[in-house]
Amino acid sequence: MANVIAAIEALADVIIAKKEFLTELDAAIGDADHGINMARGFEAVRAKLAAANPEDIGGVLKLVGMTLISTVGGASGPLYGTAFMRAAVVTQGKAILDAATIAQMLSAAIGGIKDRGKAVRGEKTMLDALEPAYEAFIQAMDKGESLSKSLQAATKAAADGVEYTKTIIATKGRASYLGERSIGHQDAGATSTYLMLSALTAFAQEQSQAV
Amino acid sequence: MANVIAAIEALADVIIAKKEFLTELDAAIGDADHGINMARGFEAVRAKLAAANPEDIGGVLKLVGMTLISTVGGASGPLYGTAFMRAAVVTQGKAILDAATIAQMLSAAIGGIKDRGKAVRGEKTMLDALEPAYEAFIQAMDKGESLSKSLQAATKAAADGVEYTKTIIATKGRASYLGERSIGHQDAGATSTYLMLSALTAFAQEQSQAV
Amino acid sequence: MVGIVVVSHSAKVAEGICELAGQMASAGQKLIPAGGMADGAIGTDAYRILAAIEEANTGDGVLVMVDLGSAVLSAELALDLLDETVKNQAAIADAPILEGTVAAAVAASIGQPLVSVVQTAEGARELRKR
Amino acid sequence: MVGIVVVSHSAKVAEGICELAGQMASAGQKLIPAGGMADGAIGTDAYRILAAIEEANTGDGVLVMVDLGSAVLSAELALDLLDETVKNQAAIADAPILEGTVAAAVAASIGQPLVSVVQTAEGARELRKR
Ligand SMILES: Nc1ncnc2c1ncn2[C@@H]1O[C@H](COP(=O)(O)OP(=O)(O)O)[C@@H](O)[C@H]1O
Ligand SMILES: Nc1ncnc2c1ncn2[C@@H]1O[C@H](COP(=O)(O)OP(=O)(O)O)[C@@H](O)[C@H]1O
Ligand SMILES: [Mg+2]
Ligand SMILES: [Mg+2]
Ligand SMILES: [Mg+2]
Ligand SMILES: [Mg+2]
Repeated sequence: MANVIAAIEALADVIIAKKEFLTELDAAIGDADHGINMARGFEAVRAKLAAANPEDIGGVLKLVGMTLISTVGGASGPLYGTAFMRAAVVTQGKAILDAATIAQMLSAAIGGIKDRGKAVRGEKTMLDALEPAYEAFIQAMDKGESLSKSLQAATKAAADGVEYTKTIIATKGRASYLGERSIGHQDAGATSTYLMLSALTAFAQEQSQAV
Repeated sequence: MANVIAAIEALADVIIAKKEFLTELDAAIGDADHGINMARGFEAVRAKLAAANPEDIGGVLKLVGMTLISTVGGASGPLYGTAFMRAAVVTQGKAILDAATIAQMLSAAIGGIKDRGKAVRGEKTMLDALEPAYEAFIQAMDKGESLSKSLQAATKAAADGVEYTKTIIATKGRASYLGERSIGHQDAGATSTYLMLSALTAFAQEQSQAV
Repeated sequence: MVGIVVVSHSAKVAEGICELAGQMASAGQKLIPAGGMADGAIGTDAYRILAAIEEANTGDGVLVMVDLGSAVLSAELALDLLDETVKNQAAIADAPILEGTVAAAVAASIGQPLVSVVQTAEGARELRKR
Repeated sequence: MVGIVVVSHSAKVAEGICELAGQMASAGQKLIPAGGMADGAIGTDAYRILAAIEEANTGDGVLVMVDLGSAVLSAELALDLLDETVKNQAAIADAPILEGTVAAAVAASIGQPLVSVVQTAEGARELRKR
């Protein structure tokens, strides 16, 4: 359990560290709050985790999801909130975060985001980072790569996804108000997804080296 | 000038006295504020008139119109405000309120209300009291009736107009939200128009008896 | 009477709309604002919306009015978090938040059922202003 | 940049909408609330609207957003009370007040002319919420 909580703390660290960057990205084509929203959410997550004692990974992720839902405030609140809640369902009763579990979590998270936001890939959202990341992760796993390497591949795919969001028009969320003018800017939500994946990857790497 | 100011004060008196009644009428098919609105407006008119020194009838009426515009708050504010402002235009430079002037004022007021509110007779508004009142006034004058008698005829027609509003559907203003359910209720604005005309009539009668 | 919940990113907006609609509504009409975050920040919070829906429901169902895109996401999430029974009695209107709430408050106040209240709210899109 | 005036019967609503739209707007965007009466009562006041229009106008014209019927009357009266030049540069949108203001603020912020900003506001009627 401890390492799952530590992983979540790693996500919180990067989001809080990149608060201003994420807000600036959102300022260009949205309402200048994505970093503020996400940092508020993860500050609350930190506080909740410190106070609670979840029994399994599902418990940790449910706490994260519920906390994000009630503290983030923007579209990313119900979206990431639903993602973590769905990931919680597939990790109920689990205590160890192995590659197969991570794959299930990512898949459940994507399903949650799609159900909630009704977006598909190519609409300039977090899905443009998360879906390719999931696919790269699965592919690497299938090739027999280590968890750490597979996460690296996922993070790389997410980074490419963020780049890709610069080239497309936003058709979901606030950036869609700008229509064609949203081209040239990277999506804030895709960026926060990438940042969380990269933090998870770095965390997994440390863990694997420590072992 | 003094008697024009006194006439306005008579209007203020009746509106303030009937504040609750007018509000109740508006509660049934509107937002329960017509009496509050009008009383606030005429309280302000009283205060303004006490402080100002208008040079002619036009000056008095302009002051009334401007004050109603900035203090009434409901639809009746711009409507009665415009009515008084238009009546002010036709009484510029005048100091005596004779029958011909009153006819012009009423006509200008009706024009103002129609321009502002884009309503016609039969839509369950103040026009359903004011227009028949004007017509009855003209008719009585044409028959050679006294000013006082002509005003009585106008007030009677306004009262009938108020009754008529009970039988029709509101198609302008907030009561139009109720559609057919507005039938059976008298219009608050038509009622305040009637009340002002009746106060003016009573005032004219007193004046004529005093002379 | 159908209860009404007004979900806005701004607490001021949600409260103000409830005040305006309340002027047109009967005394018992539930008009519950669910605006902003618990700490006063701009945003929407599905749990606050959920609580507002429960507060607004007197058994005849609840109309949920929303302002901008992400309020819809939070409102839909709130419905998903609700008991199945309450969830089936709640509807999110695809309607302009202020104009729809005022029109819906009138409809709800005269005892219209949820379907009609939703229709009235959504019909407010067609109200012309000039 | 086209300035925007938000006329509501409720001061809270007008302020809240300006805050929400301000999040989506560039720093220099004028978003002037004209809500409620001078004494805080619910209502609209043509002179307050007039002052707001003058404050919002930086030379590129002003979009006036209104909530309910009587706000339209007050806004139109305000236009009639304005200088002919300013009057010709101001337009009242037939649009949902919150949704239209947010969309118009984005359009105004990117330098669209008044006609386009009005169109954007009025087009907000077609924005679907779900
Ligand atoms: N319908 C949607 N589906 C998926 N992701 C979305 C959707 N709408 C918005 N997003 C994501 O949410 C991000 C914005 O989050 P945030 O700024 O916190 O919320 P808001 O836009 O409400 O202010 C966007 O950059 C985008 O990635
Ligand atoms: N477009 C209109 N034209 C003429 N009179 C109108 C119009 N709209 C409303 N009215 C009148 O205004 C009265 C309501 O005034 P009031 O209650 O003070 O304003 P509000 O309806 O804005 O609360 C109605 O009873 C009706 O007589
Ligand atoms: Mg944002
Ligand atoms: Mg936001
Ligand atoms: Mg009223
Ligand atoms: Mg009113």
